[in-house]
Amino acid sequence: MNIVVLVLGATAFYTIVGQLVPQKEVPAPEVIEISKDVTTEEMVEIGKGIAQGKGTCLTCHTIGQSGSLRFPDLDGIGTRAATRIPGMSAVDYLAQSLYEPNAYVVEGFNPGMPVINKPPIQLTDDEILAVIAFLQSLGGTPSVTMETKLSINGGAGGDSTATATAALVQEAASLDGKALFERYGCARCHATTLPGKRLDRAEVLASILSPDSITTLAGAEQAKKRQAMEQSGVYDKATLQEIDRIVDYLMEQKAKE
Amino acid sequence: MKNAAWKWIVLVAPFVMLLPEPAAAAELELGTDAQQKAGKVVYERYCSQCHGTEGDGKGYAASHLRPRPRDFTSGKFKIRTTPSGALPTDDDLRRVIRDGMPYTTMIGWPNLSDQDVTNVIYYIKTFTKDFKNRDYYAQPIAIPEPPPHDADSAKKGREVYLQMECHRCHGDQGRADGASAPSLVNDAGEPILPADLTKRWTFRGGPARRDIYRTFSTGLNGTPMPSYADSLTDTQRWQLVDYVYSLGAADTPNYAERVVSRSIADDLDMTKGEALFDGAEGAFLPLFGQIVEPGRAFHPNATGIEVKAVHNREHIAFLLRWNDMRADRTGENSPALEAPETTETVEEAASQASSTEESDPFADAVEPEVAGDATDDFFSDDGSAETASGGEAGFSDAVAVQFPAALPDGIRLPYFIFGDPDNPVDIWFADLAKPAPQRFVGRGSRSVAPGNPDGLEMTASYDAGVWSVIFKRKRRQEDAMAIEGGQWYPVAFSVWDGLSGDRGNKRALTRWYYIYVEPAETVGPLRPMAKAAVATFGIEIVLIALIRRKHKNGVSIPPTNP
Amino acid sequence: MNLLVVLPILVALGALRLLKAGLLAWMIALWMAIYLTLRYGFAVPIPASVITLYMGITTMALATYVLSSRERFASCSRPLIALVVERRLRTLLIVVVLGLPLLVAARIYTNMSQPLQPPSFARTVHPAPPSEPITVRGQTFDLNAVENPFRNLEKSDPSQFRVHVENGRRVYYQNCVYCHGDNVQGDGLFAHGVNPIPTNFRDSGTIAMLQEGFLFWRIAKGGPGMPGEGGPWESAMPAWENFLTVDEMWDVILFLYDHTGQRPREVEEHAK
Amino acid sequence: MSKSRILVIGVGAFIGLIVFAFVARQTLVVFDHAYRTPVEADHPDRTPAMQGEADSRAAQAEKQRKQPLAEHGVPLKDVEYRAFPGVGSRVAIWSVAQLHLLFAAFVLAVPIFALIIELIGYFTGDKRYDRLAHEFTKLLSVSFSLTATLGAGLTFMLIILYPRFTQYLMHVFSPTFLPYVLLFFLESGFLYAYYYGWGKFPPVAHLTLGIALNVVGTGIMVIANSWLTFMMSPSGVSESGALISTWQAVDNYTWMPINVHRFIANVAFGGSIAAAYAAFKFLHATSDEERAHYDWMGYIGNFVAIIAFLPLPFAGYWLAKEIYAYSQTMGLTMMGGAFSWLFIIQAVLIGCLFIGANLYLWLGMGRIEGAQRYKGYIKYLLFVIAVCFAVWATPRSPITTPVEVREMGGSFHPVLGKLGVMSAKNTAVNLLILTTYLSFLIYRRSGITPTVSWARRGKALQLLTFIASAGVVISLGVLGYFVPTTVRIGLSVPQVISVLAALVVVTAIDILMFRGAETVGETRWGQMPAISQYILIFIAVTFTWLMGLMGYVRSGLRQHWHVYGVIRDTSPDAFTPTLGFATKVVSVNVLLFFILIALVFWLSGLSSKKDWRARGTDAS
Repeated sequence: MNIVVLVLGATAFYTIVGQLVPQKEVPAPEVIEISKDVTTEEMVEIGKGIAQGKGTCLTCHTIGQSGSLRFPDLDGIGTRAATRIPGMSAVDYLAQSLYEPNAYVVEGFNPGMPVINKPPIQLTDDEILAVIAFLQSLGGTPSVTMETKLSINGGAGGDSTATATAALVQEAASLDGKALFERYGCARCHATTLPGKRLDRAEVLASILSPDSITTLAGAEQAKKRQAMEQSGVYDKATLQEIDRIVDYLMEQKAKE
Repeated sequence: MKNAAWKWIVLVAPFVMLLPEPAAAAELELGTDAQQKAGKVVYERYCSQCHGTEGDGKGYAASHLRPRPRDFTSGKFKIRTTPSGALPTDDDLRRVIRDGMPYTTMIGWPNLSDQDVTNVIYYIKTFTKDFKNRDYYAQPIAIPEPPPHDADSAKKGREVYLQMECHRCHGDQGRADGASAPSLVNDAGEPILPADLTKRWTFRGGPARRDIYRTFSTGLNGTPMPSYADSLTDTQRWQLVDYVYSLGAADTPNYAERVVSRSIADDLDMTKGEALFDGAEGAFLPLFGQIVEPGRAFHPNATGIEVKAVHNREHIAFLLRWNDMRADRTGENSPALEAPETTETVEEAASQASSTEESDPFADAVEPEVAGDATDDFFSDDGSAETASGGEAGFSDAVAVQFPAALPDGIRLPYFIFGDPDNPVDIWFADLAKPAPQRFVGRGSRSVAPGNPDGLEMTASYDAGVWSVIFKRKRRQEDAMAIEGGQWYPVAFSVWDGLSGDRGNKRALTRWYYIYVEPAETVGPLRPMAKAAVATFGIEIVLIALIRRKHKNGVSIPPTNP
Repeated sequence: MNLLVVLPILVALGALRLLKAGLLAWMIALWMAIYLTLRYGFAVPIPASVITLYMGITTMALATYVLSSRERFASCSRPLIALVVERRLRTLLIVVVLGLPLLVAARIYTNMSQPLQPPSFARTVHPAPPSEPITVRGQTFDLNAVENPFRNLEKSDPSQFRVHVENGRRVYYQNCVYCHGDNVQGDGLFAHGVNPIPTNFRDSGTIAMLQEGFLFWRIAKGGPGMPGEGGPWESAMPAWENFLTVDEMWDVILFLYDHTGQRPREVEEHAK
Repeated sequence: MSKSRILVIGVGAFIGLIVFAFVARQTLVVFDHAYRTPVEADHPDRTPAMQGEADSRAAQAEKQRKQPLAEHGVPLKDVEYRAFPGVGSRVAIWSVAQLHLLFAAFVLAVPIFALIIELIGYFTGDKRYDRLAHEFTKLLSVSFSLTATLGAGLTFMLIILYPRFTQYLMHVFSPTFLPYVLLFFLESGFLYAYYYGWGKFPPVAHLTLGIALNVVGTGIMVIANSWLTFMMSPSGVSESGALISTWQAVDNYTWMPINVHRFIANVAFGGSIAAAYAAFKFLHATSDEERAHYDWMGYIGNFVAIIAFLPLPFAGYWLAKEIYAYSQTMGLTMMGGAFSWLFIIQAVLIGCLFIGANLYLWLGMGRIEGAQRYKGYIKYLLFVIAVCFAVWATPRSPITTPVEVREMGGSFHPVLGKLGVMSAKNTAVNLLILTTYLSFLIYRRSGITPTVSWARRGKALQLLTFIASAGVVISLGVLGYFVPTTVRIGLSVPQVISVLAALVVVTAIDILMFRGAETVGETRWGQMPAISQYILIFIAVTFTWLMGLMGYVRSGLRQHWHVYGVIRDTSPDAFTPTLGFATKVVSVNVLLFFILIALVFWLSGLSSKKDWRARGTDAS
């Protein structure tokens, strides 16, 4: 009888100890679908989720800690990445450290990071792009998109990089100012003939890049217009060259007058 | 100046004649040269940045301070124990230096040594010739022990209050909303605010009944607040004190740390007004000027906002109350409006810095405005007369409740000033010139965009100096963070005062607070208490029974040696 | 360690020693002494969960000691059995039997009626600055190596140094005074409205412990520039790069050290 | 006034004052606080467990919907999982596997154990040992069949519940099954021959039989270990899981450490169960002679358990090191991720084991005359053990309320935070081992006095060794706070070496020193307080529980993988459950094991009972 009580008591005691510690279930990682048309900002968000969860990056890496760390801190990696290996771009460096983690080990640390696109972590190439976007956002500005082709990705698709880039350039080059004007939705608000009448080329360019700089409006109206410009997304999508071409097109309209 | 001095002589003369010469005053305690010199060192180190090296109240900080730093050359001191118009005693000065004045940048200097304070007082006295003139001295007024405070006395005080026309400045309910309040100026022509009598803790002279009595008996020199030593009897003054005292709830603001939304079963009927919130715990939260982002407000009029919240299964409602000098129901307001840049904009600072390198940095880089300048205005920093008067061309009063757009999954909240690009905030906005509420999505103070106001309801009323705004929303709504019972949610508030030209970033605001939404059903303590007690009792009884059975025949001690 | 708590406990234990107290008394006294030390004896309170753990271990260790020989067990159990069995101790027994459940119930009551506490999160007081260079108004600064460009004037050109300090004073009283206060003690006009509270520069645990580069970083980037680990991020510290020039920020740093009479921490030499 | 009066008054006043303060405070608090509603969420978060349940319900519904199609039977290869009714597949497999492993451990341990004792008996000529070894072997036959039954159950359940995974494992390990079965066959042959041949063979032949039995048993364990270590750290297969080399699959990263770890742990486990058996018998013994025998048996069992237990942490280090070497991810999941709190529970268990083992030794001193002179040391030993225990169990970032966080100014306590790190914990564990060994030394010499001329110097040397070892451990522990991580991790090795060296040196000196020692006090076997026997049972329960828990860690580390990185767990149970849930399952398994082991004890006890007919004649 006493023995039964003792056995029950001891097991109960250990069970209670087990209930006193923090209780956390760890879900199995879900498959994350990333469509090709997400923006870089959305990629940062997705990448952040992956880094915290499925990618298990933050089990080892810290963000913004110092002291005696076991793994390099990720804060500021967005800018630091470009300086690690001379001649290697930030994106390529980050890709290398995910696909071939032991190729370059930061001084003072031990190698030991798993290859991220292999099991058990096994992120897909798309997920890794998102993680790179997130890493770039730590202290820098993300530049990758879902279309970015990595020069290092575990051997896959190495050859297609050059051709794909060329195709992109070609496509952008093929659009003239008018097409771009429409593509970025300028025509939704602006009449094509208006700005060229009053402003010179530099002023037109300035008023696109910095809507507040040249305006007759003030107060709330000015703010509304500026926000409309900001929310049109043109700053996110268009390159400077493209904006230049739009201005060219607008100046042509003036010349036609 | 001459004129004013003459006035004082007339005012002070009776006292000087009536009262015996105080020994201290007779000595003209101006200190030795060495003491004044030592005082000068302390003064220039700790005081001159606001009060100016010349003691003229035009130090570095002066331009954005309301009230302005004291101009020692004028010889007028507000907080004194001496009769109206007279100079303060050394102790009066010492008290202000030591304790400071609440709700001004004069915080108080408890760390200075007694010697330093004395020296500084001697040095301050050199700024005006008045201290050398025995005629301006007067015996301090004796402040008696306060008589017992009672409701009847306060009631009589109310009559005195109306009779003396205090309400013309301080408002009917003491909320500083009197008809002439916005146009008050001090002797130097600078605008000045009447005290909000419901907030005793902001009284510059202190919140105690003796402090209030002192103000009535001495007046505040240089301000429109007169002395009532002649016009009211001692009893009447105490009655007035009691009335003023009854207007405020406490000597301290008792700022809350959190808001608790009360769970009720009934419908949230907005027509019930404030009665809807009976029984809900009021949280009084401090407001401070938005001085973080460009378009800064250095001296917002509202210093606190009272928040109450209730909810039922479907809806949640907030009651927001704050004191406002004047209801501005015309014009417009919006968190997206551009607020005027203050002088320390990047551009100006840059030009200042470049001038620093070339020339003398001591050169007055501050705005060259002069105190007493006609364009100076309490309510605005941009100096435009148009905004100060409010009205058609100006801005209306407004209030906003701010939530995160989505419940943060980590511990990082959106930036407290209208969110940040990664973590937007949901802003419920009431432009009090408009009948309907608005919603905005904030992604940073310069990136506030209109949102969908569907589902948000609002009523507002202004009564005797206080705005009451009620917001109501569904607890679960597709495009907003769901508000569930038993949870904490971050919340923040903003108040725009149209009279001060507040708009956009220029406003008073709170940091993030947390609101707790009470669950519909709660567990009482009795059942678990009873359970535990009974269980303990049971175990005891079993143990006792076991031990007794084993030791039936008295204490049979286990053998010490086997 | 809180000596006000620890010393009386030691004194009481010493008294027990002098009185040659019985084993049971010793065990109870030790248990309580350890509990009181853990609960109140530390300047920074120990979390309740850890106290529970330690008290569990203490209980186990004391029980082990009592059980470790027959004599010890007997000397502990004798008074307890006497309490239960002996007639003359009946009143005491009733008091204990009724008192214990009441105490337990009261404990539950207090546990359940803790006032509502809003969630709060740990604050890193001096978060580590970013290790890569920061960009302020178009200039790049490596925070590990940056030095105040005007600091050397202190020796080389004292009068020019005073000029910079004075300019820093102007900057401080035009910008910082609202929160950090006229006495640079973090008690400015708006301080009561913000959380975390503004830094008290007179506290020797603040600027005296930091390099000027750290101050520059905090001033230039403010609350929004707080790194991931540097929470809470509600800090109302503005990013002063929006308002001040680089030189003004360095000047105000000079002023802060000058005004409080403290010296900045030197930049450590990097071992190569 | 008498002295006792003063004492009562003094102590009473002190305790009374404290009690009064406590009651007063509690009363004040009760009357001060208006009751406020406790903070309770009225809607729980959607946890993975709920998600899993919802998923399996959805799967059921889906199955129902598709029922008409499935009527003709689903081909085996299309089925990935089948559900176990009630508790679910995972818990069912978990319980059966754990019971199987516990019995297997017992079955493997007892022969090792019996062989050692038999050898001692053979060399010393002490008949008691022979009797003891025989009695242990009695427990074997029933346990053996139970182990086999559970093993068969486990296999069937794996095939039924996890067909795809089982198929894969069988594919990879197909060449190992035949040797396994053959070894099993040999095992049963040797085992029954060893048991039934007791006293029938010449001693050397019987001993050889015992050695063969152990070799075969260990072989079985080693083969089975390869399967489960492959699941954890697969090798010898391609990324997609195709088999490259069966031998590499067997010889994976964690195979050898697990073999060693399990071998040692089995000895310790067997010892503790044998001790528990002896304790059970002791408590039910009727004669002094019986009591003396079972007291001695319990002592030997416990002695073997503790001696085997001391090097176990080092084997554990090795295993953990190999896990890190195989996959950093897995290593960090273990020590820093989802399982980090489990090691706090482990610390509690091992702390209890150490305290229990020491307490048993101290109580044992009660039955030795002349042990009185060492009693005073107990409190110091206990103090060191308690402090080390507390340090070891200190969490790095404790559970805190928001108020406490604000008071601490961060999630680490400024003082306790320093105790939560590896440097402190390694130091604590090593000191625990040293102290326990010291306890044992004291016990050992309590009844004897050395006669050799250099006894004083020998004792001084032993003490010096202890102090030196403790000094090395502590100073390296302190050093750990000041060196970079890469160096710090390496520091545990010299710590361990210094402790092991100290144990060896001290033991060597002790053996030499007490050769021909003079006996000052007789050990009176059977004169043990009953409480000591309960402690033996407590140790056995703790040990079993610890094995269950560590088995869960080893298995749970794979998280959502059947074979780590190769075959994903896509069942609704793919999530890692909470530690609270795991401890509940472990507790149930431990209770089941003890019910079954009680059955084993009862069955093996039957043979020694009097014949039914004989009893019948007695009665008449």
